[in-house]
Amino acid sequence: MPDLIPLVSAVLIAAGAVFFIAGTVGLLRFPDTYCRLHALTKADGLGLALIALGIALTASSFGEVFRIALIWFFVAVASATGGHLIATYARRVDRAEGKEGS
Amino acid sequence: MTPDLIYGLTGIAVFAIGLVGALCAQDRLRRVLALKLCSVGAGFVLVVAAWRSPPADPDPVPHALVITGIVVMVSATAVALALIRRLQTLEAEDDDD
Amino acid sequence: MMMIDPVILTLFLPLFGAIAAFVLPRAAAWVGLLAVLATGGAVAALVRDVLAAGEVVTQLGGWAPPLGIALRADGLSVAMLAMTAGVGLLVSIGALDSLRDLRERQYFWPLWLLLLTGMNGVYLGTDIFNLYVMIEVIALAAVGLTVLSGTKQAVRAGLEYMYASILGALLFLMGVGFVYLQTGRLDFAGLIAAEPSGAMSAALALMVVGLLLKTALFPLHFWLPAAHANATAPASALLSGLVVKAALYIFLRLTTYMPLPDEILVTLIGMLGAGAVLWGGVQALRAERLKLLVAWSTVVQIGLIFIAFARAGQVGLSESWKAAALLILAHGVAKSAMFLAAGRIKDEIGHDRIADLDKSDIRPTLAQFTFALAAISIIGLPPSLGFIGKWTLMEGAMAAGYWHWVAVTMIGTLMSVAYFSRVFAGFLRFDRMRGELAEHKGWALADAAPLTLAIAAISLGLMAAPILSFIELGYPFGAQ
Amino acid sequence: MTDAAILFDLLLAGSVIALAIASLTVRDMFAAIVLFVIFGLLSALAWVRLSAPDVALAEAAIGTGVTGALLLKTLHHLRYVTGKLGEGPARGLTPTAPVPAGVIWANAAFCGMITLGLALAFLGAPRSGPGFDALVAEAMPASGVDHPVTAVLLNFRAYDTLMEVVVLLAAVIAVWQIERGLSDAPAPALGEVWQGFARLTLPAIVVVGTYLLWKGSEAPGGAFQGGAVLAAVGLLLLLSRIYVPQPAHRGLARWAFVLGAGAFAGVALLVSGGGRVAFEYPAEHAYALILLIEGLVTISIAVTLAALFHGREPVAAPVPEGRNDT
Repeated sequence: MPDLIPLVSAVLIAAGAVFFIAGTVGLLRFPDTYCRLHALTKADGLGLALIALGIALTASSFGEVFRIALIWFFVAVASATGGHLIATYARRVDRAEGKEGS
Repeated sequence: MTPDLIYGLTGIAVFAIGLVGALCAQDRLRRVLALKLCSVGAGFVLVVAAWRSPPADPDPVPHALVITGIVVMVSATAVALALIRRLQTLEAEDDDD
Repeated sequence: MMMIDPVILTLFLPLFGAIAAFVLPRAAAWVGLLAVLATGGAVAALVRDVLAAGEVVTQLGGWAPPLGIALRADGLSVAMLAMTAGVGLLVSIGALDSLRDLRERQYFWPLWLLLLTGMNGVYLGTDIFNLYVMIEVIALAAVGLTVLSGTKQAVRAGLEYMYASILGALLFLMGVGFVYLQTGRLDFAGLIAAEPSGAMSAALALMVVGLLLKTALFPLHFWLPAAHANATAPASALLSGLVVKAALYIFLRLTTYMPLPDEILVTLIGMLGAGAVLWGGVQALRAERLKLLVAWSTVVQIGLIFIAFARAGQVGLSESWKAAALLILAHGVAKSAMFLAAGRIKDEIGHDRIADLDKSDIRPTLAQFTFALAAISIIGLPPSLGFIGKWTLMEGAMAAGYWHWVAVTMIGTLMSVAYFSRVFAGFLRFDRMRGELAEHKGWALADAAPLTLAIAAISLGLMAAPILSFIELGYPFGAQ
Repeated sequence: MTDAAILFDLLLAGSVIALAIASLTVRDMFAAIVLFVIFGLLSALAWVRLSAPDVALAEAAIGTGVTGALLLKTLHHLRYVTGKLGEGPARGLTPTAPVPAGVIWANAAFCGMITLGLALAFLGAPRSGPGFDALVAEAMPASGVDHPVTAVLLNFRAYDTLMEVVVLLAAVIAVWQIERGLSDAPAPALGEVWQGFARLTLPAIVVVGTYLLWKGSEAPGGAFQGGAVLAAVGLLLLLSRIYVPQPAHRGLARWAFVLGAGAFAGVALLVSGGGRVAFEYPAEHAYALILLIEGLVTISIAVTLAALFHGREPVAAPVPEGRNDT
């Protein structure tokens, strides 16, 4: 059992990294702001959650787990808010420039 | 190859990039950015100078100096930006007249 | 009341004054004047101590350098402190009267007192990182003072000044980094003890270029004329008379503690000084506004100070710093008088276009007289302090056989006679104004301050010998 | 393991340099600021690698966070006064004359030579050379705190730190003076999601800031990092319009600005006497005094940084320029 924990943790972190890479590719390759935002927030939210979980498994105390959870929570809230703000702004600019808002 | 070598040269490079920007940039905001890059470059050099190969602890004095430098730089940046805002407003008012 | 070290008071009184002047905006002027007076008292006590002991060293926090920071007062630093306090006090008195706008009054005092804190800190400092922080205090307060009038020209000049200040300070900071890299310490004693090496040369180069940018030596002077010419009169007097001297003083200290590695560099600095004298002279001849002319004359005078520094080459440095110090003191007193007088002239006749100085129906005679007196010291006519400074410069250059420095100084002097004559011609020609002369607004406190300063600039020349022996007290550069 | 770490260092160093270049060359000013923020965060990461967590915290919070906010606010204001508020990319907001490519290359060559000289000097200097290590280790027991960086900042080199607080004070006075009477750009409409976010995170930020301050005596953190985090509270309050500065609050704000410098200098003076010099805290009270100073300085820093972000002095609405006061 103790041998399993590092392995699981490594797999989780690797999976998280894959999501980050996917998000980054999406950010670079998708055509407009909204799609990019979608790729970024979705992939990063999940990627960070997986990495946080992976690290939490190796944590030595409950306090550390709690702090990792807090970090994940606040990053999630912040990225959701940031995504919302960027989307609102992008739509306003699009409308100002006469394009169809999506 | 040790971290201090890598980051020391990085710091000098960043300082030089900032220097080019400060001398060549025309946009007022970008000149502030360039100066800020210079200060980060100087910070790199001090932090690198404080570094000792682990497990030895780094020298704390340069760390304190860089923190001071960061606070001083944000003060200077704030004043420069206030001047930019004021100047731009004055110029815009003149254009309206 | 226990006795507090006057070194500490010299630093803390203006700081507390600035705080009080900022939180009590209505009483700012009186609080400020009181703080400047009290600082003058502390400096006087320091003069007494230095006369008695030669040097006064205070280790802050009881931590000895290199870990802690020590403050050191010797003849040179106390002379600078005394010049700053004296000029500052008179400019303050003048400012009581000439700053009528409430906004200007309210912000002038805290900024000026912070500037005083910073300058006193520079003159007492013995730690190069601390000097970096101090020049930033000076820079921010000085930029605030530059843009006090809030006009577009002033703000634009202030922004250029800010860029130059930040860049100069950052170059200096990078130099500090290299000093630490090589020696592992930051105090002056560490600089003196350091062996020459690549890192130390790089450090010296960075710090010197940073300081030259801050003190506006040609060709790094580009920010100075506009900044000094567009500030309000008391601010111009402080900026031109005092602020550029702080960086000059650090330059003087550093280059004596860390000798320039090559004779060629000393000559190069002298050449830059010569460039400043010639280029600044040409620009002053072309200037259309009085305050701009005075600002260009500051560029010239800074060049002259660097010529004094380089007058006898590397071997002569142990004596040359005295000539530079004399010129620094002389210029500080005379230039602040001149800027205040120029400000009064502008106030009274409503403009400062040199070509129209004689077309006004108001004759601000006292301010014109003050301007002329100050010009005597700046040009360097006997018996002014400026004359003694130039004389010491040329004497040393002749003794060392460097006739080219004598020639440049002579040319600079002739040019200064020429450009100040443009102003005097405007003062003296009455025939262009046919009508009745109007009464000028009468005497004011703002006239008395520059007049006192101008008289001081001339009469201090008579006291040149005691001043010279005073600045050598405590062996500022260890030469016994 | 070492090789992997070195590889990471090289990658990080490369990205830092690339971001520095990109933030100066990208045409859209908004993008430049964003790139600069990423640059700052990666630099902070590099400093963590160099075992300088205090510096990394300060750079992330102040050098990058607050500076980034200041830059973005200025960009917003410039767009407002030039009438380009609703437009997309922000280019050429300030008047520019084209720089001849020759000048740029000459400058770049000049700076390249400087870099080469500096790099050679750096390579020639002793690395891991002499330092304050031994002196600090020797003096630590008498400093009153357990964290060396805090001991240096608040005790051994407290004079520098006092002057640093004075620099902040000078900055806020200068900014108030410069921007007095300047009209404000309309605040961007941030929407309800933002409001909820602000309400949710405010208490957390207060806790984190206080924690950083408190922890500073024994671990990385301290007055400047804590103050910067608390300043974020001010930024949130200002941005979400929960707090709008009023002319009547100016007196209080002035006191808050000077609190840090005044208290610091006051304590430094008060402990002197009886054979002690300024800044020489009596050993038995050193911890308490340092904590007191740090606490007050933190408040000052937080308020000052928030005020630097807000900019102009709040004066009674439309007054004739520069005439009216209080």
